[in-house]
Amino acid sequence: QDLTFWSWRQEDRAAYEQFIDTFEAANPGITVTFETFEATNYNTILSTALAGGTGPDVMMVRAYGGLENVAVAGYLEELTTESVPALAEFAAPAIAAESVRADSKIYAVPFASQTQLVIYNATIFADNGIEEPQTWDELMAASQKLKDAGIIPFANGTATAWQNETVTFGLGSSLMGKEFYDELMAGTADFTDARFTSALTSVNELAQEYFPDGFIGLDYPSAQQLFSSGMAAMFVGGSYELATFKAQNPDIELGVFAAPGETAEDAKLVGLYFDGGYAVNAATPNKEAAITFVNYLASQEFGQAFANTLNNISTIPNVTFDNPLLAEVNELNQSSIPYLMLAHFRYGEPSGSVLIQAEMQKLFSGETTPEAIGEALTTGLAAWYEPFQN
Amino acid sequence: MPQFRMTGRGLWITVLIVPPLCFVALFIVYPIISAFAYAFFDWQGLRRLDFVGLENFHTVLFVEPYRSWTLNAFKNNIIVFFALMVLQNGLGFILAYALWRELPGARFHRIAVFLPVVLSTIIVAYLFKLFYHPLFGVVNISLKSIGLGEWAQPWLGQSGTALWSIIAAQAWHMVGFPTLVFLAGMQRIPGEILDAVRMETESEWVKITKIVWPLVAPSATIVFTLLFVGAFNWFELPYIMGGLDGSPFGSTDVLGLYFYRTAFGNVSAGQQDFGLGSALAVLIFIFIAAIAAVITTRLRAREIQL
Amino acid sequence: MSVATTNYYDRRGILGTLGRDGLLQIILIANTILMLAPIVIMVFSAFKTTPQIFQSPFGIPDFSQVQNFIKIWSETNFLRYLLNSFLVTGASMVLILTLGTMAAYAIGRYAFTGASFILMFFLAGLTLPLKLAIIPLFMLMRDLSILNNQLSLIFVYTAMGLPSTVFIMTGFIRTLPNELEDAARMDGASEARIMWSIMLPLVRPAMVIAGIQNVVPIWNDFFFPLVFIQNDSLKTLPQGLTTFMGEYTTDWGVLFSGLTLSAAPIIIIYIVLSRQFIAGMTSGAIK
Amino acid sequence: MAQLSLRGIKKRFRDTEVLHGIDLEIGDREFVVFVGPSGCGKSTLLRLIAGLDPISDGEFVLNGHRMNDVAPSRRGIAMVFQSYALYPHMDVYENMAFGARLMGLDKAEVERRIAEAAQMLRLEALLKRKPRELSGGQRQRVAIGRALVRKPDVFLLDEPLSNLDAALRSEVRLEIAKLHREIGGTMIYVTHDQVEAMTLADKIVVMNNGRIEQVGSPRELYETPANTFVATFIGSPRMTLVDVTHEGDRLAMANGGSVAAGTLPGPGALKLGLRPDGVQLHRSASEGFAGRVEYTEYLGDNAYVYVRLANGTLLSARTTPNDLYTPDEAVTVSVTPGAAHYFSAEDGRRLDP
Amino acid sequence: MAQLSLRGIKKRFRDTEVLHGIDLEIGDREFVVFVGPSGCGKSTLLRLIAGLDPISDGEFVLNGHRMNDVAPSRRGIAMVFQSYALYPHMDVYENMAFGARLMGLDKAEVERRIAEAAQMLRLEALLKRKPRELSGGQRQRVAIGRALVRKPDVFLLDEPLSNLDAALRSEVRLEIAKLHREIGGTMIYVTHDQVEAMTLADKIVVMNNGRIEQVGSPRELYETPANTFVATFIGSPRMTLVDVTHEGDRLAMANGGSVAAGTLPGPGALKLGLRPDGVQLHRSASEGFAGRVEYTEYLGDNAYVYVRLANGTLLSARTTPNDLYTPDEAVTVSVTPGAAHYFSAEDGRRLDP
Ligand SMILES: Nc1ncnc2c1ncn2[C@@H]1O[C@H](COP(=O)(O)OP(=O)(O)OP(=O)(O)O)[C@@H](O)[C@H]1O
Ligand SMILES: Nc1ncnc2c1ncn2[C@@H]1O[C@H](COP(=O)(O)OP(=O)(O)OP(=O)(O)O)[C@@H](O)[C@H]1O
Ligand SMILES: [Mg+2]
Ligand SMILES: [Mg+2]
Repeated sequence: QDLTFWSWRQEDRAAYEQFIDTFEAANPGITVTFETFEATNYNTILSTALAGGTGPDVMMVRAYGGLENVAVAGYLEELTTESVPALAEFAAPAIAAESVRADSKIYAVPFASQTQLVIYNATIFADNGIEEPQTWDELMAASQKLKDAGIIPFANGTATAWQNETVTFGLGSSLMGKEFYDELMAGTADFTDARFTSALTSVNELAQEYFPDGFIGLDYPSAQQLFSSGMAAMFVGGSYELATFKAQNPDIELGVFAAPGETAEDAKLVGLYFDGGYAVNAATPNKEAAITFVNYLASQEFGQAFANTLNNISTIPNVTFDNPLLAEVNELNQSSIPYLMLAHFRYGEPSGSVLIQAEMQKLFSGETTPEAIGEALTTGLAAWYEPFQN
Repeated sequence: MPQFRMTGRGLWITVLIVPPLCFVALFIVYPIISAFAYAFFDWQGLRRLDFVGLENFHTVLFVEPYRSWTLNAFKNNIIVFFALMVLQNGLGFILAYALWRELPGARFHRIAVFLPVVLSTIIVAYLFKLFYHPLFGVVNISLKSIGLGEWAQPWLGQSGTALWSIIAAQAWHMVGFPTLVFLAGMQRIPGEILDAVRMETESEWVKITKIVWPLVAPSATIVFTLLFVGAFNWFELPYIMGGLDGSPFGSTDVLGLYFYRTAFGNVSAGQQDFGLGSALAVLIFIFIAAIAAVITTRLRAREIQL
Repeated sequence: MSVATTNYYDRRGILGTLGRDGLLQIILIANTILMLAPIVIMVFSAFKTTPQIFQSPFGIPDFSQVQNFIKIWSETNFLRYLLNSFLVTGASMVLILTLGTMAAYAIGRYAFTGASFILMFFLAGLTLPLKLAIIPLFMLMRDLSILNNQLSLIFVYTAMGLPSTVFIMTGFIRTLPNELEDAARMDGASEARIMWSIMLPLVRPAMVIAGIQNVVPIWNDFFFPLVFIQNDSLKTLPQGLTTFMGEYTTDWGVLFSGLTLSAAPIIIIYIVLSRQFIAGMTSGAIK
Repeated sequence: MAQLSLRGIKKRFRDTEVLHGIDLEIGDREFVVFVGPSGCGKSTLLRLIAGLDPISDGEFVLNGHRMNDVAPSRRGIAMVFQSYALYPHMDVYENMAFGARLMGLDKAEVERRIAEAAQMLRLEALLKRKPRELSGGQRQRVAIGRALVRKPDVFLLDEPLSNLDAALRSEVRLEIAKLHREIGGTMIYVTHDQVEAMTLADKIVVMNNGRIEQVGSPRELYETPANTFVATFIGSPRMTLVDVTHEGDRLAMANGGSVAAGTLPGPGALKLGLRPDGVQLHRSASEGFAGRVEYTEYLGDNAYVYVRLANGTLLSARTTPNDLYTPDEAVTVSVTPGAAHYFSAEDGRRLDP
Repeated sequence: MAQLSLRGIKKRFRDTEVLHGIDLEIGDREFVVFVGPSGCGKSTLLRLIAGLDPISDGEFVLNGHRMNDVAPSRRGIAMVFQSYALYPHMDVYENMAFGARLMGLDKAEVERRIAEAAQMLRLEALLKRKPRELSGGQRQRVAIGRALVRKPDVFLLDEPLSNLDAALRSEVRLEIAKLHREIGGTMIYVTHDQVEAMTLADKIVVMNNGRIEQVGSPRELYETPANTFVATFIGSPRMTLVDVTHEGDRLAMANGGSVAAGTLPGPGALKLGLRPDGVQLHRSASEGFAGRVEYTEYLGDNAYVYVRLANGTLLSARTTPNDLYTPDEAVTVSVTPGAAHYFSAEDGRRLDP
C-alpha cells in the first residue's frame, strides 16, 4: 500500500525520509511518499486538496485552531486510544492541542512542542563575563554591558508580525506569572490586568533600549542572521531556532534561559506550545496502513529518533535528549505556561495572535500604551470569546 | 453558392473562436462563478453549511472587526492606486517623454527601463527587503553616508513608511510598462504636430500639457485601466514584503491580502472562512469591474482620432 | 510687429534648449541606474557570502566564488526544475499564442455579430481574481484527472494568458491592410491560407509582445504549481526554488543565487528579443 | 478572350446604395479607364468585378458566364491594388509564385511564367529582394508581375500610380501602355489623373455618384461631352460654363455682351461651355463678353488668363506665354468658331444641333 | 519687413551632408518657391529656416539678426505643414488661438485676429468644429489661418497642397496667391508640382542634391535654364536633349540628319535642348532629324507625339489634337527658330552665344 505523507517541514526532508525507511523496513508492504510544501502556503494547499478530495493519506496539521478548521469539516479521521494506543500516554496539553474543543475528540498525534525562551551566544556571554540573568534587572544590566561593548544585546526585529508574539511571551511570561494565566483561564482576569500590562511595559522598555536600531523594520530572517553571525548576543525565540542557528553557523555555542521575572524568586516560565500533529485523512482508501503509520509516528522509537535527528522536543513521553541544549529546554519546559494566544485565542476572528501582534507593533513604534493594549485585546476578543463578553 | 460561402465563413470563424473561448470559459469563468457561489453560504472551516443569502456580504461590510478591516484595506488600496498613479504612471509618462526624444543612448535606456518588468515579484520583493534593511540596507547606508543619518528609518516597520516603501518597490518594478505604453502613444503623434507647437512656443510645459498629454489619451486609457485593476488586485508584493497580515498593524493591508487571509486563513489567525472570503472577492470584483468600465468609457470618450 | 519680433531675437534660446534635453538626459541616466542597480546587486550578491552581503552590499564580489550556485545545483533538482519550467512555459506560450491569435484574428478580421461581446468576454478575464477560484479549479483539475500533471498548469496559464493576448493582438490584427487579404483572395488563397501564409507572418511583433507579457508571470508563478503539483520531479523552477529557499531563508547568498538563477533565463530571453520587442511595442501595437 | 457585361449592377452597404445600376459592355483587349470624383464608386465597382464584395443587384457576365457567385480566384481576373499589397514577408519571386502555385501549376511552369514576367518587367535582378527594399516604381512592377503570372483574361488596376512621384509616374504610365500592347488582356483602370485617363484609354467611363455619366473614347469625351458634368470634369483647366440667353443668332450674357451662336435649337436660356483654348482675348474689341483680367498663370509653354466676366463667372483662357495681361485689365472674350459647347440650362445635357 | 539671407548653409545628419552650402537672398514680400526632385533637401532647408533643426554650418540672417540659435517660436516665422498638423483635440478656434495666446496677446486682440483671419479664409462657420470634421481644403485653410493669426513676417509652406485632390488643389492654389497679395508677408513655398511653382512664384529656386541649381523667375527658368538639370526639370513633358555635333552652321545628329545652328561658340559636340513646343514634325521633309513615331498621347487641347530619333533618343513634340500620327510612321523633326537651347556636352551648362 502506498501512503502519501504531507508536511510543511521542508528543512526536515532528509530526516523524515530516514524515519520512513525505518518504518518501511518494519512494515513490508507499506510504502510512504513524503512530500513537503512551502510553509506559509501549506494551509491553502492542504485545504484545497482536501476539499478537492485528493488529500494525502497522512498529513501534518497545525495544532489548535488550525486543526479545527480541517477537523470540523470532517476531513480528518478521529484517532482514539484504541486505534492509536500510545495516545493514552501523552501529556494532557499535548492532546488538547490536537483535539476539537467542542467534543474533545482527538484528530492527530502531536509531534513536537516548542518553547519560547531566550537563546544566547555562550561565547559572547563568556567573553563579557555575563551569567544567565536571574532577575529582570540583571537582564537589563547584562544587556547594557553588551551594548557598551559594542555588541547588539538582542537580535530580534518585529517587522515580521508573528515575531511580536514570540518576543512578548518569550520575554514576558515570567513577568506575567502563572497566577495571571490561571485567573485568565478561569475567567476572573482579563488582559487589562496590571500583571499583563506591566509585563508589556517592561518588554517594551527592553526592546527600545536593547533591540537593534530600527528593530521594528527588521524582519525575521535578518534578525536570525544577526544572531547567528555573532553580531548579537541574545535572541528571543523558539526552541526550533536552535537547529537553524547551528546550521547557519556550526561554530556557534548556544545557551538558553527562561526570561526572568522581577525577582529571582519569581518562577522562570517559558511559553510552551505544540506545533502540530500527524493526522489521517478520513477519506483515505488506505486507512489501515495510515493508522499503522500514525502508530509508528506515535511510538517512542520514532520520538527518540525524531529528537536525535531533528533536535526538536518530541512530545512523546519518555524520550530522552542526547543534545544537552535540548535536555535543558526539556528541563525548562517543566516550568511553563502555554503559549497564550496560540493555545487559547485562535478559535475566532479576530484571533488573539492577530491582535497582540498588531498591538505590540503599535507599542514598539510608540503608538499605543500597554493599558490600551489590554483594553484592545479584551474588547477585541470579546467578539467571540465568551468569558470576555460581559 | 453564396449560402455555402457564408456557412463556410461562419464555420471558419467558429473554428477560430471556439477553442480559445472554451479555455477561458472552462478555466477562468466557470471556476470563478463557482467560487462566487461560496459567498452565499455559511462555512465552518472547510465545511459548507447553510445557504445564508447576503449575510456574508453584510458581515464583511458592517460587522466588526471585519468592517474596520475592510475599510482599512480599502483605504490602503486607494492610497496605493493614487500613489502608483503618480509614481508609476506619472514617472512613466516623464520617462516616455524623455525616451521619445531619442537622446543619445535612448535604445539602451529603453531596454533598461523595461528590464525590471521581466523580473518576478519574488525577486523584487526580496531585493527591496534587503534594501530597506534598517541596519545594513542600501537605503539607510546611503543616507548615512551623505550625512542624512537622521533620515534613516526602519522603513518596513513603521506604519508611516511601510506602505510607501512597498509602493516604491512596486513602482520600480512596473514603471517600465506605462513608460512603453506611453512611448508607443507618443510615437504615434505625427512629428509635424510637434514641429507646429515648436513654431508657437518654447515652453516644454505648454507642449506637454496642452499637446502631448491630450494626444496620448489612448495610452492613458490602457495604463489607467490596467493600473486600477492592478492596484485593487494587488497581492504579491505586499504579501512578501509585509506579510499576510499587512504588517505593521495593518498598515500594509490591502484587499487582496485581506480576502486571501479571510478565505484561506494564515498561520496567526488559523481561521478559514470561504463564505466571507468569497463575499469579499465578489465585492472587490464588482467594484473593480464597475469602476474599470466607467474609467474606460470615460477615457475612451476623451480619445482623439489622430 | 517688427518691434515685437526684435524683442524675440534678443532673448536667448540656447540655454533653454540645451538645458531641457540635459535635464531629460539626467533623468534617463538616473533612472537607468536605478533600474539596473538592484539587478546588478542581485547578481553580485549571488557570489557573496551572507556576511559579505551585509557588510558591503555594493562591493564587487569575487566571481570565482560560486559555492552558492554549487549549493543550489547539488541540493536541488535544479536542472529538472529548469526543464519543467521550460516545458510548462513553452507549452503554455504555444497554446496562448495559437489560441489567442485565432480568437484575435476572428474578432479583428471578420465583422460578425457578437464579435464585440466576445471581446468583452475575454477582457473580463483580465479582472477576475483567479486565486479565489483555486478550489473549484482544483476540483476541475481533479475531474479532468490532470492533477499532479503539468497539463493542469499549462491549461490554467493558457486561460490566464488568453485575455491579454486577445486584447493586444486584436488591435494589431485590425491594423493590417485589407488589401493584402484581398490580394491573397484574388490569388486564390483560402481563409485559412490567408491567415497562415499572409497575416500571421505580419503580426509577429505583436506575438512577441504578447509572448513576453505572458512569459514573465508564467515563468515566475509559484502559486499554481504549489497547489497542483506535488511530485518533486514535476516541479517548476520558482516552485522548486521557493521550496528550497524555504530552508535557506537566512542565507542571503544562496537566496540571491537562487533568484539570479531563476531570473537569468528570462532576462537573457528578454535581452535577446528586446530589439523586436521594443520595436513591436512602440510601433503602435497597443490600440 | 474576355467579354465583360455589367447589367444593372447595384451595390448597397448596409442601407446606403453607392452604385445605382451600372450597365456597361467591355470588349476583349480593351483598355477601359474609370474616372470620376472621389467617392463616386469606382473602386467599389472594381471590387464587384473582382468578386471581393458581393453584388447586391444585377448581373456580371464574363464570356457568357454569370459570375455573381463565383469566387474571386476562379474568375480569371487579376487585380493590382493602389497600395500594391505586396506580401511584405515574401521576396519578389515568392510574391509572384504565391498565386501561381495556388492555381495548381507545377513548379517548372511557375518558374517559367515568373521568368517570363520578370523579363518583361525587367525584374530579373530583383527577384530575391523583399518589397521594402524596392523603390515605388519597382514595387509597382512587382504588383503587375504578380497579376501577369496568373495569365488572367482581365486586369483590374485601382489607381496604380497614385503613390508615385511625378517623374516615376510618367515612366510607369508608359510601361503600362506598352504592356497592354504586348500581352493584350482586357484592362480596367481606375484613376483620377486626367493625363493618365486621356493617354491610356481606349474607352473612358466617367462616373459620378454611383452612375455612369458617359462612356466614350478620350476624344469623344473631350470634344462632345454628354453633359456639363463630363464637360467640366475632363480637361484642365476646366471648361468655363457661361449662362447665356439665346436670342436670334446671338448668345447674350447678362449685362456683358454677346457672341455669335452656332446652330442651335430654339431660343431661350442655355449654358455655353468654353474651353481655355476655345476663346480669344482682345484688349479692344467691340464684340464678345466683357470682363476683367483677374490674374494670369504662366506655365512655360502655355499661359492661362483668368477673366472675371461681367456676370461674375470666372473664365480661363489659354494665351501664348508672350501675351502679358495685367490684373484688372479690361478685356473682351470672343469664341473660336466651332469650339463652343452648348448645354441645356435645366438639366445640363448637351444640346446638339 | 522681412529680409532673409542664407549664407553658406550646410546641414549634416550624422555623417551625411544633405545641404552642401546654400546661399540665397530673399527680399521682403517675395513669393519664393523651392522645387527639386524628391530628397534634394527642400524640406530640410525649410526646417532650418524655421529653426526646427539646427544649422550645421553657415548663417541664417533675418532682418540683420543672426538667427542660428534663436528658438523657432521667436523668429517671427510661421509654417504651414504638408499634413496641416492641426491639433486634433482642439477646435478650429482653439487651433488658431493657441499660438496667439502664447505670444502673450490679450483676449480681445486674439479674438479680433481670429475673426479677421476667419473672415479672410471663409472659416467663420467652422470655428467650433474639430479638425477631423473638416474636409481637406478646409483643414488647409485652418492651417493657414493659424499661421496668419500670429502675423508673422515670414510664411513657410511645405508642399501644402500635396494631400488634396486635383480639383481642390487648384482652388486652394488660387487662394494662396490671393492671400499673398492681400497680406503681403514673405512666403517660402515648397512643392514638386510644376504648375504650382510656375503660377505662384515671384522667384523659383531649383535645388538638386543639396545644392541650388538656379534661381530666377518662372519665365527665366523656362526660357533660359542654366543647365540641363533645370532645363529638363522645368516643363512638362520634359525637354528632349539631343547629342549633336556642331559643324559649320549645322548641328548634326549621329546617323540621322541635321538642323540649322543658331549663334553658337566654336564647333564641337554639344547638347541640343528641344521643348515639345519648339519642334515641328513633318511627314516628308528633307531637312531635320530623322525618326519614327513611337506613340502619341492625346490630351484634349494638346497632343504629344513621341518620336524615337535615329540616334535612339526619345523626343516629345507637341502637335494639335487633329494631327494624327500612327506608330512607326517615319517623320522628320525640324526646330522652330529661336526655340533651341544649347548646353555643353561636358558639364551640361547653358551655352550662351
Ligand atoms: N465598406 C463600406 N461601407 C460603407 N460605405 C462604403 C464602403 N466602401 C465604400 N463605401 C462608400 O461607397 C462610396 C464609393 O466608394 P469608392 O471607394 O468606390 O469610391 P472611389 O470612387 O473609389 O473614390 P476614390 O477616388 O476616393 O478612391 C463612398 O461614398 C464610400 O464612402
Ligand atoms: N533626420 C534625418 N536623418 C538623416 N537623413 C535625413 C533626415 N532628414 C532628411 N534626411 C535626408 O536628407 C535628404 C533631404 O531630405 P528632405 O526631406 O529635405 O528632402 P525633400 O527635398 O524635402 O524631398 P521631398 O520632395 O521628398 O519632400 C534626404 O536624402 C533625406 O534622406
Ligand atoms: Mg477608390
Ligand atoms: Mg520634403
